[in-house]
Amino acid sequence: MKNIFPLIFTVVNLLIIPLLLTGVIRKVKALMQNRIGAPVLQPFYDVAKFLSKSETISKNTSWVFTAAPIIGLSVAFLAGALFPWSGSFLPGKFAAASNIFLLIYLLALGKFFSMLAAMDTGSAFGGLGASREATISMMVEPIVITGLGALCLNAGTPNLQSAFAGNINPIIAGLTGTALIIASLAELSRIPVDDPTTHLELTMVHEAMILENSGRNLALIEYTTAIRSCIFYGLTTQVFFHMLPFTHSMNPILQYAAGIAGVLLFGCAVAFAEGILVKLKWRNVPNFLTFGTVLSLLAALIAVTQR
Amino acid sequence: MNLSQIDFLAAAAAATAVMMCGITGIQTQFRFLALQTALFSGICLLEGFSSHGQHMAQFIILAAVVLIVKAAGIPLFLMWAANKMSIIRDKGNTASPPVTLIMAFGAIAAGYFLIPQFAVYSAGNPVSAGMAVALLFIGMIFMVTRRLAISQVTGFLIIENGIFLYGLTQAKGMPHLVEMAVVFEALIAVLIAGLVILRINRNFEHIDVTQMRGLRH
Amino acid sequence: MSLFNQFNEVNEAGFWILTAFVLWMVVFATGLINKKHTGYFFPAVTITGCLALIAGILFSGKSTVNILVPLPFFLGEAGFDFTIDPLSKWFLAIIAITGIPITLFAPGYLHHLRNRTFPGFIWAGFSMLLLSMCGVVMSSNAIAFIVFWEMMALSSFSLVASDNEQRETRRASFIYLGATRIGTGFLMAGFLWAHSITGSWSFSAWGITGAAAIGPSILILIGLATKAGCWPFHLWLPIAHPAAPAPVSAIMSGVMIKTAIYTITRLFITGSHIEFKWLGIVLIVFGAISAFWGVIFALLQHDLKRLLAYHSVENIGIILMGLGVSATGAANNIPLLTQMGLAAALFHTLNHAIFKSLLFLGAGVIDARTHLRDIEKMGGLIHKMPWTAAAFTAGSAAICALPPLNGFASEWILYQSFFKLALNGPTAATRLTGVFLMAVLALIGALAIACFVKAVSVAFLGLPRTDNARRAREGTPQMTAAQVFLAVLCVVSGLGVPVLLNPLSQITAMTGTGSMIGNIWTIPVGILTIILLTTVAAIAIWMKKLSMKNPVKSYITWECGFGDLSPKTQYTATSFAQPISSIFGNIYRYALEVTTHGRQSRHFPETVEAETRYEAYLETKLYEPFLNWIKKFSGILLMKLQAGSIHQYLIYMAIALIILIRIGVVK
Amino acid sequence: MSKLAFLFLIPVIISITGLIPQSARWLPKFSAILMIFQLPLVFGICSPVFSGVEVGSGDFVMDGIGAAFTIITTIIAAAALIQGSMTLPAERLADEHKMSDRHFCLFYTLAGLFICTMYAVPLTKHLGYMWILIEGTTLLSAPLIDYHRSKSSLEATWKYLILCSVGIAFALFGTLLIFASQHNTGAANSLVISQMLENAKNMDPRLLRLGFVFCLLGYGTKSGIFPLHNWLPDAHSEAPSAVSALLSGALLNCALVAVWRLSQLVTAAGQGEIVRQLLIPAGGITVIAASLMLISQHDLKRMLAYSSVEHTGLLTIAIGIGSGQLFMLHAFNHSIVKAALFLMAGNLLYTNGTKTINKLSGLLKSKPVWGILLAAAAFAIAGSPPFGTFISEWLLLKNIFSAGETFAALCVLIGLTITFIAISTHTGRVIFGKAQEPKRSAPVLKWAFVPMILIIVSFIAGISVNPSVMNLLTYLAKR
Repeated sequence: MKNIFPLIFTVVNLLIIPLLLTGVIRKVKALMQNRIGAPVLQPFYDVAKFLSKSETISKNTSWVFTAAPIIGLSVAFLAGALFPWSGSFLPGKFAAASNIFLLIYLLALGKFFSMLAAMDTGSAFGGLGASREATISMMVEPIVITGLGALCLNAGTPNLQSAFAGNINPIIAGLTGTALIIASLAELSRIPVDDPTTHLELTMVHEAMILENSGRNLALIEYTTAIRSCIFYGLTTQVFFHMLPFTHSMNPILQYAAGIAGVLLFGCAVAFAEGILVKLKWRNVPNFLTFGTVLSLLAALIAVTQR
Repeated sequence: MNLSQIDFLAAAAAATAVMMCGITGIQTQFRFLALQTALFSGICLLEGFSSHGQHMAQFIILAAVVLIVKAAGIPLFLMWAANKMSIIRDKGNTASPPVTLIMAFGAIAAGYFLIPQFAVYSAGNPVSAGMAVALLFIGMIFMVTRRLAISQVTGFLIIENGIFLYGLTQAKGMPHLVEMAVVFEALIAVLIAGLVILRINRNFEHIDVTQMRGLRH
Repeated sequence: MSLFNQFNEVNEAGFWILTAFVLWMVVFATGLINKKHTGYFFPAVTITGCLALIAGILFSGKSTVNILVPLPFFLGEAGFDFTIDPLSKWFLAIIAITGIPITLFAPGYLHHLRNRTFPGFIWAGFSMLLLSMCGVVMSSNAIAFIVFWEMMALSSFSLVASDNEQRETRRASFIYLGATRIGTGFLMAGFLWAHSITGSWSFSAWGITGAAAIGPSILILIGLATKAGCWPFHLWLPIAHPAAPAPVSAIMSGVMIKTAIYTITRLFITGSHIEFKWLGIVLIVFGAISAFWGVIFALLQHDLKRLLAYHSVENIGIILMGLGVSATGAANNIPLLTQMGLAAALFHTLNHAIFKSLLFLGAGVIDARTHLRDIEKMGGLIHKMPWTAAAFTAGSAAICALPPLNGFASEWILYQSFFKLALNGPTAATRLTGVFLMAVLALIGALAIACFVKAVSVAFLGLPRTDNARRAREGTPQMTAAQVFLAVLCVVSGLGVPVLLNPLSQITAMTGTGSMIGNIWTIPVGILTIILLTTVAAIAIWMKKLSMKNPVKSYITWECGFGDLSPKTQYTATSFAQPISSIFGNIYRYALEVTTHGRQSRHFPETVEAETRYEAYLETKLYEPFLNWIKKFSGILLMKLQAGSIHQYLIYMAIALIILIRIGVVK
Repeated sequence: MSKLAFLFLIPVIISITGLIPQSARWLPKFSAILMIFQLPLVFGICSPVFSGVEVGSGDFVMDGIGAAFTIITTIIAAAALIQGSMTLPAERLADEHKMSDRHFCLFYTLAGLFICTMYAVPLTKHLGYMWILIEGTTLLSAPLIDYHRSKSSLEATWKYLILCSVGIAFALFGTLLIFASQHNTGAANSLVISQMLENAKNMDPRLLRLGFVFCLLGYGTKSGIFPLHNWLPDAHSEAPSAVSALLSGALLNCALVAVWRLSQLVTAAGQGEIVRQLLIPAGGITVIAASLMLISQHDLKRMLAYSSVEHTGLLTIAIGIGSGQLFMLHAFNHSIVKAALFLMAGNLLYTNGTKTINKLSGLLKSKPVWGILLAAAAFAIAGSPPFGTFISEWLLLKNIFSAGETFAALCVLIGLTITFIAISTHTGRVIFGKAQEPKRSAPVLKWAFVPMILIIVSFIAGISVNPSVMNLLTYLAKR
């Protein structure tokens, strides 16, 4: 029973929180811009509407185009279930699977197919988006690996669950957390790297990739994106929690609640930041991400000297 | 003093070689060559006398063979060949005859002063040895500075003479069979070389080796 | 009779392996004689040989088999002595299981070369290559090793040169031969040096430690790095592999270059025959540079096979990183680290052999059916050759280390060993190296994904860009079967890690501390895969159901209202790689050149051409000038010395005389 | 003389038959058949040596080295004349300027005598005779080089004649010096090696060394040590291929045998270090220079000639480190492969009418058998396994290394690498590429037979150099 509970909790989380997060972000952003904005639950309505619509697919596409959103969602689901982004701990065998290296490559699996799908239509936009996506992920993955690696090094295990179960050096946690923020902004196509709301083709990354998708496909993709946001924000939140020495000794239920609240708060923070920041020039993105790299390397340096 | 007579003859032979370096006329060269070789047959006889009659007969035979084959036969053959190709002069290649002359003199000097230091055994005869090696050098100089194929044969013969001189004066007790064979070898070499020169003259219409540079790299 | 008796003493394993040798020799001889034969004789016998090899491996169990080939076969000071221990068996297995599908694939591919090559010769070279690779990984002494090593080089050279009417192929084959021979030269020097220290030709007797080991080690390592295609000796690899017929590229890239990995393992890691203090760091540094270099140059390529060849450089780098970690562990007495690094490297060797052969075979099908190697001219092939496309995508996913395929499995173990290094390294610098390696591997992984997304999508997806691509069709059933077989192997070896750890732990036990890697694989990959597949199936069924209600409409790609798109408007491979390429532009002087044509070209150009160029400094600034210098020097030497003047020659004689007298007589 | 005289029987018969111009039609076949019989005959004569009995007496004695080189010379001569029996008449028929019967038969006369002198060189134990015989080989082979009577062959002949004669003259001077060096020994001066060895310790070291230097220069010219090798590429490339095979496969060895004999003598006299000091660097420099010169070759036969220079360097080093067994082994391996290559080159020259590498291509397409043979032979000469040269080069390298001659070892290693690349690239250009229209047709299999046999022998030598072979060679070298 004790083992089942976290599982149920995770599944529920994955069904509700991601779209809620999207709604919160939109709402906060709207408020920042002095608009009332759509209701917080609007993303749920959107997805439901997309699912009920018929879809139009380019005649140039192959099975890759149809399969990619499904694979992407499944992978995101799996990753979301395996990693302690909400503070929930998986039981037994699965605990071993919350390995940082698996995380990176699971997310990469989804990305691989989404990039293929983008190229499948033969549209130049898809190619443009995929190319930029590949570029960004090339810069993001080392940040994430090094940052989380430093964290795990401090805890002495490559397993995130075990790492989050104990104490972590607050300096490392702070540095890693900041690096993860930078990485997540790029990875999730947020300002200042990409503007998710714009549809100006020359500047967009993620939106360009999914330009051809409509209806059900689009629903799956929107949902996938939301889950990925949750995973990133959740992990970042957990890292920051570990700056505070008392969090890991809290009541588990309280931990979960704090984790979920953290994710949503994080969403608000991102939305707030998006309200005041502007998008970077594409060419300046590498410079921006270098900050992340350096921060995570600093964390790693401290971690290796601490051992 | 037999020894000094040998030295004298050796020096005279070397002197003829030096003179040859300055001579451009082909026929005159051959005459000098004949003279030089004749001097060797004289040396050969003197050696025979100095050996106190032990191998007298052998020395006399060797002297005769040298005189007939090398001093008479070879130059005559070469003269005939040169006549046949109507060759009169060899003006030299890189160094002009006067320069060659001075070089040849240098070779003599080097032979005289340097060679006794390491090419002679204790009881040896330093002057003849020096002259022999000097002939070797002069022969090389001659070959390098002359233009015509036939002059190279002449140079080769000077070298051969130098070696012969060394053999006579220093390598005492050398089997005469070997010396004889060497003489005949020289004859055959010159015959073959002469034939080849004749064929070169026919094919190339000259025997200027500086222009025979088709085979390279 | 005595010969027979001596062979009789060899056990069953030896018998089967010798059977394989004999079968391949039969193919070799027959191929030379019957050069135009295209029937099933050659592939059948070659595959039987591979099967016999597998039988030999299976029969040998855990024991170490020694085969001493009887007199009069001998090599001067050492015989053809073979030792088949777990390490050899691992590599023999790689040869056999990649050999089978490649052999199956070859007849279909060779058919399209039939007018330009003699199939018999290719089969002869191929079987000799298999044989000599087996010989290399079984030889127990240096002379036999070098003999097989050179035979391997020669047979692969003959294969690279098989389509020798093409000028490019000839050039490539010569470059390959030269490079491999230079490598052998270094290797020979190293072996001779090691011999002069130890006085023995037998590898097992080579125990060199301390400062004495540095010289031979460096020479041997340079020699091996050349064969492996490690930076900066990788030059030949992207030239030779594209020139070879696809099955040959597959076996060369998949297996042959790994013999160098075998040798490093044999000489430096298992049993520590040669102990060399800086080995770990050397391997790590060169491995990391190779891996990065390979993948970044792969991104720049449009030639599919060249791209794959550069990925071999990358993967060799990854393997070397593993070996480097292993050596570091050995040097610092951390047995678990030694074993993990070694296991990761060897496992990745196997995996790379599988997916790289698969990818080369895919390139081969395309080449055979469309006569294209430039991906910029392909496109839309997935509709014409669905099997190839699927298998190629699977191979790409594997090489990008995407779970649950085999590339992920080995890279994961590698990551674990890096983490272990970062955790338990003796000094902070070593530990930081561990972290750094994780970052490098992550970067390489992401770059590989970029590169393979480019390759797969430009080649297979979208619209066909040329008529050749439009006329493509699927390969023969055997070709498809070979690819599917390898694709299945990718999955099987990705999921079957616990099983594969058995032979690996036998090898790691050779490092002397007993095997410790039994339970390093902690991810329940089987269950996770099942969950993933179930989810995919569930969503797919749900989607299907929804589409019953609202059917899918098919329409043209969105074109901003201009009407149907032309294939020309698709994103090209160059454009795809441009953002990343320009980030690393300093390494190879990357430049985009735009030329416009037309009278008023500035405002109303008739045509606009954009072309990217790059200049690989290593080649243009180091190798080329050096080679040119040698050529020039040789020319001058010949021109001046051998000028045809007899006078000059006579002067040499005089000079030689003076020098000889100076050295020999005057003191 | 005794049994040794039988060695010369068949070559003399060939040369006497050559004096009859009417024999032109059947002489080639006749000589080929005779040379086939010569093989067992020579083995028969040599066999006592292998069990430790020296054959012959007086100045001509067959010892271990003598036996080995007699056999090598026989194999090469047989190969050359058998192949010649096919190619030479065909060439003569195809030639526009018809060669007279007399000229054609003269070739056989000279070839027979040439073979005789080459037999005699390793047998003689007398330095004087040795010199005479080596000069004899020069004089007899010079007309053979001029067989085609073209301008270039004439030029090559002249250079060969002059350079070798001058070189050999120096060797004579050296011989005299060595002779003179015995003056203080008390015993009678002698040129017989066995007698000289007895009182070698008392020889005048300075004269002996000087003598050795001159002899090395002389015989080195004949064997093609850099920078005295200049005649070699010219002569080898212009001679008919059968003669090239003889020159490269047998003649170079003869001169080196002379160097070997002298080095034994000098070592016995306690001046062994001069052998090392001179021969090892000379060999090393020869190897590296030859390899560098090999890079920019554009003529197939010249390339082979430079490769001979390189192998001369290797053999010189083998002599320098005093390893008679490797000297024999490598000479054997080099000779058979080089002969095969020259014979193949001759075939190509006949069918394609050129030996320029750029103009030859696609041999593998047009004549696969020749292509494979040429490739195998090229790899063999470049020292790659599984051919004999690899083993002998490897053992040689090992011995250089263990002798502590790092410079030479380095030279050899680099040289071998460059040579391999150069030779295989040049040969590759001939073998690969588009097939060329042949100028003349030739029976492919028949003409490939002799080279094939030679390469198979080389292959067998490559995989079966077992301890008993090495023991036998060591035993022979000691005798």
